[in-house]
Amino acid sequence: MRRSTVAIVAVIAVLLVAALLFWTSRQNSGPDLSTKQFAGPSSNKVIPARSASPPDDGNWTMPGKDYASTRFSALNQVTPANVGKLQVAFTFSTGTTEGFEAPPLVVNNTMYVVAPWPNNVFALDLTKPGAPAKWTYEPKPAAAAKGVACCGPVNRGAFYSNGRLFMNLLDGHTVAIDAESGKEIWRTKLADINKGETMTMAPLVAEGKVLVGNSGGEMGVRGWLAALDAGSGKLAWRAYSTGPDKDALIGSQYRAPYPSDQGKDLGVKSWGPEQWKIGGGTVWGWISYDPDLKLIYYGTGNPGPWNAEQRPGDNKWTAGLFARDVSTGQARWFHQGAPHDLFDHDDINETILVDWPAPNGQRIPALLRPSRNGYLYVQDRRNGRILSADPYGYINAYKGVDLKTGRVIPATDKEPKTGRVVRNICPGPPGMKDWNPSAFSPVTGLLYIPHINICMDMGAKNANYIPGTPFVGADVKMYAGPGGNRGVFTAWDPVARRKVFEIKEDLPLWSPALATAGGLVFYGTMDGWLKAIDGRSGKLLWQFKTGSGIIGQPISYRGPDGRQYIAVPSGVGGWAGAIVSADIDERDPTAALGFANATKDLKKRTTKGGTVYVFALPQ
Amino acid sequence: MTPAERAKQPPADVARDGPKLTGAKLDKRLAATWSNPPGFLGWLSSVDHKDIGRRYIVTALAFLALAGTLAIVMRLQLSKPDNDLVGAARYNEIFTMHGTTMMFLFAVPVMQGMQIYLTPLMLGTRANAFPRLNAFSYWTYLAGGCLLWVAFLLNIGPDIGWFAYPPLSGPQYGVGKRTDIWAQMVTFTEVAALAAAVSLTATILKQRAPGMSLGRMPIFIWATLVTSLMVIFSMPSVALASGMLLSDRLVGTHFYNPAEQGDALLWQHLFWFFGHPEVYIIFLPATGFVSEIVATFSRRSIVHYPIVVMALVATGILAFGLWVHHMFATGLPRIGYSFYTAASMAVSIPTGLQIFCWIATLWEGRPRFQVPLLYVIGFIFTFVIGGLTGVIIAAVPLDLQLHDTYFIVAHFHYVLIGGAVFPLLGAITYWFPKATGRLMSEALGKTSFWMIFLGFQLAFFPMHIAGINGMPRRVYTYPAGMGLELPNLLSSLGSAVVAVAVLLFVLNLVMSARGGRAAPANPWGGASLEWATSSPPPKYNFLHIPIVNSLAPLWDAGEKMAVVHGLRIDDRELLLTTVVSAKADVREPSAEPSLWPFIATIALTVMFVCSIFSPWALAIGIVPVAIALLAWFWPKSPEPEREPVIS
Amino acid sequence: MSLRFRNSLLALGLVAALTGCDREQRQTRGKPLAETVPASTSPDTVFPGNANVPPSDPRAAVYEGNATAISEGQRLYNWMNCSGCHFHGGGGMGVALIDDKWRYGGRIDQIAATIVEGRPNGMPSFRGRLTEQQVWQLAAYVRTLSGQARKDAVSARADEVSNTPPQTQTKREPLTPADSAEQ
Amino acid sequence: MRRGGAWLTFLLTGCNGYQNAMGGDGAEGANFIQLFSVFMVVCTIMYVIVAAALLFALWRRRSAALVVEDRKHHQTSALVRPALFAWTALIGAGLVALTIASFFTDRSNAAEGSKPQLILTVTANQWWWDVEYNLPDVSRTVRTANEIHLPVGIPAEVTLKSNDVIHSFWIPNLAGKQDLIPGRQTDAQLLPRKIGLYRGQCAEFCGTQHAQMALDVTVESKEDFLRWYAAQLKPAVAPANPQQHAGYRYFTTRECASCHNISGTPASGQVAPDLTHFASRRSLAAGALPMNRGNVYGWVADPQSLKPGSRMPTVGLKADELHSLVAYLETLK
Repeated sequence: MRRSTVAIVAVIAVLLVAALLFWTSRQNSGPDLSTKQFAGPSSNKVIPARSASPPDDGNWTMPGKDYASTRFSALNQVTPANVGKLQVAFTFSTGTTEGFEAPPLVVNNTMYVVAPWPNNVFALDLTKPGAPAKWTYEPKPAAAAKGVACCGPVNRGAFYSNGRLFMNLLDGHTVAIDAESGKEIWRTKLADINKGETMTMAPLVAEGKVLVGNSGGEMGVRGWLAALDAGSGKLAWRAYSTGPDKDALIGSQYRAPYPSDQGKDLGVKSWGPEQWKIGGGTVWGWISYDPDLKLIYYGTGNPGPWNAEQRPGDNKWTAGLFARDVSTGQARWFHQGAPHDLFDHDDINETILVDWPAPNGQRIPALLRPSRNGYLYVQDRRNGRILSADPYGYINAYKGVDLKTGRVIPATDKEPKTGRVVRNICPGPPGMKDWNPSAFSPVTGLLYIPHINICMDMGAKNANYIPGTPFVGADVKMYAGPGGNRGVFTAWDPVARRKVFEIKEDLPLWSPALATAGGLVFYGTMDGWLKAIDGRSGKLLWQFKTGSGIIGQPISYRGPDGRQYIAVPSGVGGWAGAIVSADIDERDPTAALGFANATKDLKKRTTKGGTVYVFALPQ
Repeated sequence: MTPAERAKQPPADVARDGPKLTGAKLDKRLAATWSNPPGFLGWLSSVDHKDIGRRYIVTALAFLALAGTLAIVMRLQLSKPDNDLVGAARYNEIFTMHGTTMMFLFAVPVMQGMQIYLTPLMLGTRANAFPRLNAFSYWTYLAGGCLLWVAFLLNIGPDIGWFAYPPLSGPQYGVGKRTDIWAQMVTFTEVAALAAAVSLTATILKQRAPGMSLGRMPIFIWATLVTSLMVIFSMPSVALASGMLLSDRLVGTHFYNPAEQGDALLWQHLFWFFGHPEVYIIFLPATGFVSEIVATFSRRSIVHYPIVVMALVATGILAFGLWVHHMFATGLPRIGYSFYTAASMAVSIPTGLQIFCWIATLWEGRPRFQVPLLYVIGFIFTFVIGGLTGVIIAAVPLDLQLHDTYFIVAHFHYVLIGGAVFPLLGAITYWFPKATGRLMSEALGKTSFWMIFLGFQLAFFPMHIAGINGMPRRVYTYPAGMGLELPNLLSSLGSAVVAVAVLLFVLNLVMSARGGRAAPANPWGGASLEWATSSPPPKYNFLHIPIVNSLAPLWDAGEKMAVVHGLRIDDRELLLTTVVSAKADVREPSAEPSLWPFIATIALTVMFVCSIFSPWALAIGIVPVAIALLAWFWPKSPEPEREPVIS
Repeated sequence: MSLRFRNSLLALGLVAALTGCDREQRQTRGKPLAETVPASTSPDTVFPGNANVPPSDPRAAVYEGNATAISEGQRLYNWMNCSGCHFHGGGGMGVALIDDKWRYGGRIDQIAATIVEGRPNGMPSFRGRLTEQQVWQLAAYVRTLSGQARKDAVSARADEVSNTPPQTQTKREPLTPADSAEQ
Repeated sequence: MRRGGAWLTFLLTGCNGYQNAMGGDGAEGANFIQLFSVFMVVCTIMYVIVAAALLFALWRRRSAALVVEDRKHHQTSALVRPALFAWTALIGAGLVALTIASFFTDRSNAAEGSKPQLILTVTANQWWWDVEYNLPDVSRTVRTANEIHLPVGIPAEVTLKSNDVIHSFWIPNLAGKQDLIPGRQTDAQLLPRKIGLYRGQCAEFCGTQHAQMALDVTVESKEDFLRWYAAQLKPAVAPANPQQHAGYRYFTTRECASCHNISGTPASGQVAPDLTHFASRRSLAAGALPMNRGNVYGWVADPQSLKPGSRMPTVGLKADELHSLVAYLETLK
């Protein structure tokens, strides 16, 4: 053995021992990091809403990580200094090749992987080498449902609560599974695929209610959010996004912050006769929950059809944000992000619940809402009042947000007209940011927004309504916005109301972000790179090319061996990746609602897949 | 010395006409030089303007007969409400074919045919300028007409109306190849009309007999000059429009697609920028006929010749400022409409002046009621109604009601039949003896005139009422009880009378051509140069080129007309004169008969027809066209054999 | 010109005439064929046993390459929301139709069967939602998307936002699986 | 002049039709009659002058001989020149007068539409009219097809659109025509002055069935109009008996619902005429047939033989389906 080799081995050994010591000292340092450690009450930093973001136990039980939807892991073993050494710990293939959006959940040394259609669930035993499956759950949803899923037969994840996994099936069922055995406990049918309804969202469970909504805003369905009893699966309440107040569960508690959302039966009166019955407003995105106020926050989808000339009026309660009482479903307030939505600017994006530093030193319970229309709203989550609304990317479809009325001001020259093309509308139908959520790190106080920079040409046309078929009425062609990059990763300082840094990504960013207490931020790209960047500077520190494009949520958990792991689903698809996962022919620029034009090159850069990659630092 | 000799002493070693070489001897030599090669190929290669003009006229009359037959079918269909003689789709094809044929294949070509036939004769020259281009023009026209009618007979004829508004004629709603055939037919006729117009313009400006200054040109020549210039300025517009339509339909461009920032109205602007002048391209030559016939049959020169000429020129210019009055209902800015109303009304001033001059000429002259003059009288009585209804529909508030109704149908038939076909029939009767050497039967002629005149009024006057009673154009049927039954029945009866009358006219033509009374050189006592040569004229037109000293050379100079000597007899040679004062300028060789124009047309036809189906046809098809053109323009072999001069 | 040459020219002209008539024949009511029986061609191309291949549907010839049928199909393609899933042939919720992949066969009768019966991975059944004639018209139009129909019977584009290359210029994609071209 | 106009009207049309430019039942229609009368009088005068001069000229020195008057054929009598001036002045004055009259009529027509109290959108399709009444309260929008109702004396503005090719909106009794052009938006002003039933028709060639693309126009008192409007706002009545119910079921689950809308039922097709109050209309198939049981039967059973080329397909209904469907359609008052 040569001297140099001996030296290297010695150094590695020393380092390993040091790391082990460091790790055990962290392990023994009592309760894990909580948000309090990052910012005290007197700081003017934004901090996650305390009751909604309990201390991190190393698990990842819900897609948003916590009720505040921070997607922040307080694990800090992986740091900017050592992230370069991350390596694959194990991988797991789901055997599907549709868009893989669902984050794996990790609870008590078991990883739960939810696959896209046919929505199989795999429980992986993390305590054993190679994480073999403990059980597999096959719900066998109807294949026909794939035909009415606008943007790929995706699933956005399950929710773990109280020994059960709750999830939606594409064909309109919500199921509860026993997390130990994988046995189905109950299955409730909520949506009808023959009307074009599917269910893709991840449920949120709070106060014993499983909150789920429907998808199909492009199919002329009527959107709703339903609450099921977590124990029995019985429907507790259902709040429709259109129609009379009694359907929308708007009652005496309702206090809208702005006049245009006030009034009786606006869900009927802001529509042409009967149009609300097929008016969209589906609930397919993210729900946050404030345990103090007992309020849930969720957005409603676009009104249908896309051709806005066919649905005069404000089209309540589509494309807006609801605050509801979790136990009764009664609406508390509503704010419409896109009244009379012109461009498919659903408002279903995540809301991140934070405590906002007010000028007087008080803390306002607020929410951060990086909206699809391109504005980052900061709103008082008690009453919906807008504290600030700033564009976080290039917008020309709107001229700004009127803080007096709460309404976004549309640019008249970008208003689509039937039978005419309107060019260069920014942002396009996926908005500034689609469903893929941002992460908020209390360590840096920054919001990390993975979003897109896509504009479009849009030609509206008359949409016909046939139940179970699309109800869109638009020809759309998307393409890169100014700068030519289709994706942007923006770090946003919500207090200073400015961009701290941005990373231009060539392909659209369709993966959610993950922030860790180590000061790192992870996100994936559509050509398969998982990237780790420095949360303060945006410097790329590490990247790994997975087998397929990444459109799923990276998570971080603590393994049974005490190490911090990073897991990411890799499997291109969804709306942006349909060109690969649905074999779209790129010669048709309007294909996949126009996204095909923006991702023409994707077929050359990635292929279908469905694998979870798990990374860790070397032992 | 004749002006020609003054202009340039001819080289002494070539055979030329002269005082010593005249009469039968000269006739023989000239006939040999100017006649066509023998046989069918010789017939195909003819570049003689009389052959080409005659072919143009006969072909155009054949198309008139075809389109007229369709008119009868339409009138049968509309003779009673809710009729089901022809179905909706077939009816749409029929009226499209009727309008298209009448406008593109009859009216303009027949006028150009008359012009091609008469212009060199009236100017006193042996051929027209660019005779091969002229031949090419005819073949191209024939090809375009055949394309349209063969398509119709194969049930792929157009069904989009003669003005083919997109998007109805566009790729989505214009199903199959019907519209492409229509649009390519337009291209054919545009090429043909432009070629003929160029030839006519050059002939008029450079080949007038010495002494025929612009101020001594017959009115008909003025009308020809103005219309030819109008063709040159207006036809490119429609050629462009139809080219864009074809490209929309064939390769999916978006000129007329509003969904891609094209505009359906772009077509209307381009089309009517051509379409309105086209009406005058048809009408002005007819006023030329009228002026000639009025002068001859009143036996005096036209009163206020300069005013008539100015009126022609003014009409030609104003015609380009009226096109928007076809688009009053499209919702363009209202204030702009006022301009076009004023312009449309203003165009009636020059026409009014012409009418004044004709009436004054009759007033001052000694009118003799022979068939040509009868047609002129019928023309004035009928056309003035059309002109006045034209004033009515120039007013926006009136047009918004009357536009696209049978009132308009009545209006433009009064203008086009009354204003152009009546003079044309008069002109055919007038110049028939010149062309054939035989006179048409006066009795048959008068009978058919009265039947046409009265039948026409019966057929078209009730259409005014049908229009006001709410009958839109281009409907294949109408419901009972709207006050439309009687007007339509009368119209149908009237059209039957016109049809019989036209048959009589054709019968007269055929019978007279076979066995009509032989005509002398100048049967009507006309004053212009065509009456100076024999009837029918020899191949070379004039034994000697006459010299003109007045507006009415035959009346003023009588038998003793001065002539030019010194043009070659062994080769086709013309005398060119200066543009304004027509002083002898240079001698110019004239092209020999050639098959190449015909071959070039075949190549062009293959290219155009194939380009309906594939854009590559343009790239590949241009090669044969280029070869044909090269051969066509290939320089002549060196000087022919010299022979001694006879002088 | 020899007599034989002239005769063959005449024959050629006659054929041209007939094809012309055929191609743009307008049928507003459909042929009096057995239109009440839905098209039910099997996409299968393997027939075990005595290889009793079913005869092809006589309606196919009536609609295939007929300009009027294609044009009506183009309209219905939008009206019946085919374009909502398949867009202008590139696909999305539905499969791409301008490419050369035909899961259930690319012949006009197979496409008609797919429209009527629906297919298990999401293609809805339009049985009873469209008349037989409309189904065939749609199938005739769908054939044009991959360049299967005659170029002189198709429409270059519709009056909408520009999308695929004009169908008059689309190159004919081979029908795969190859056996669906036969029968 | 007014009396002259009325007389001319009678002369020209004989009767006052329901689709007649001489109806004059709207403000613009009345303006038309007035201006048309002015033009007719002036034009008649001009025509008489021309005809008289021509006849006199012909008669004055008619001759049968063919002799050119030697050396005189260029001479013109002294009278011709002043006559020319007079004639030119007459034409000029007449045209100026007519142009001005036309201009002011046009202004007056434009002024009528400046304060509309009722706004409609008419969208043309091959070959029918989609009609929508637009109120500020969008939920009280009424959608109907191939008919418009107007309250008398109330100015209405019609926004005109087209879904396919160029059409032209023409109700001659009320106003002049206005084209509907795809990709553009035009408008027409209607101010009906007389209660009555009128008919409008497409006046721009728009394809196969251009001839059968009509519009029933009802001008009624304000009260009647409001009553009609209120009735139109209601969803369709529910089927009452088993036969109607069978028709309802057929309509909402089969071919019909792919294109047609009936408010209050699951049938929400958007590409064909709205049939919510189908049976309350005067005609069917865009004015092609009067509304009666026989025609409804004929139309539903075989539309392609009644209006060939129409977008309504011949479905091939069985007898019981046809009976029940017609029974249901007849309830849609």
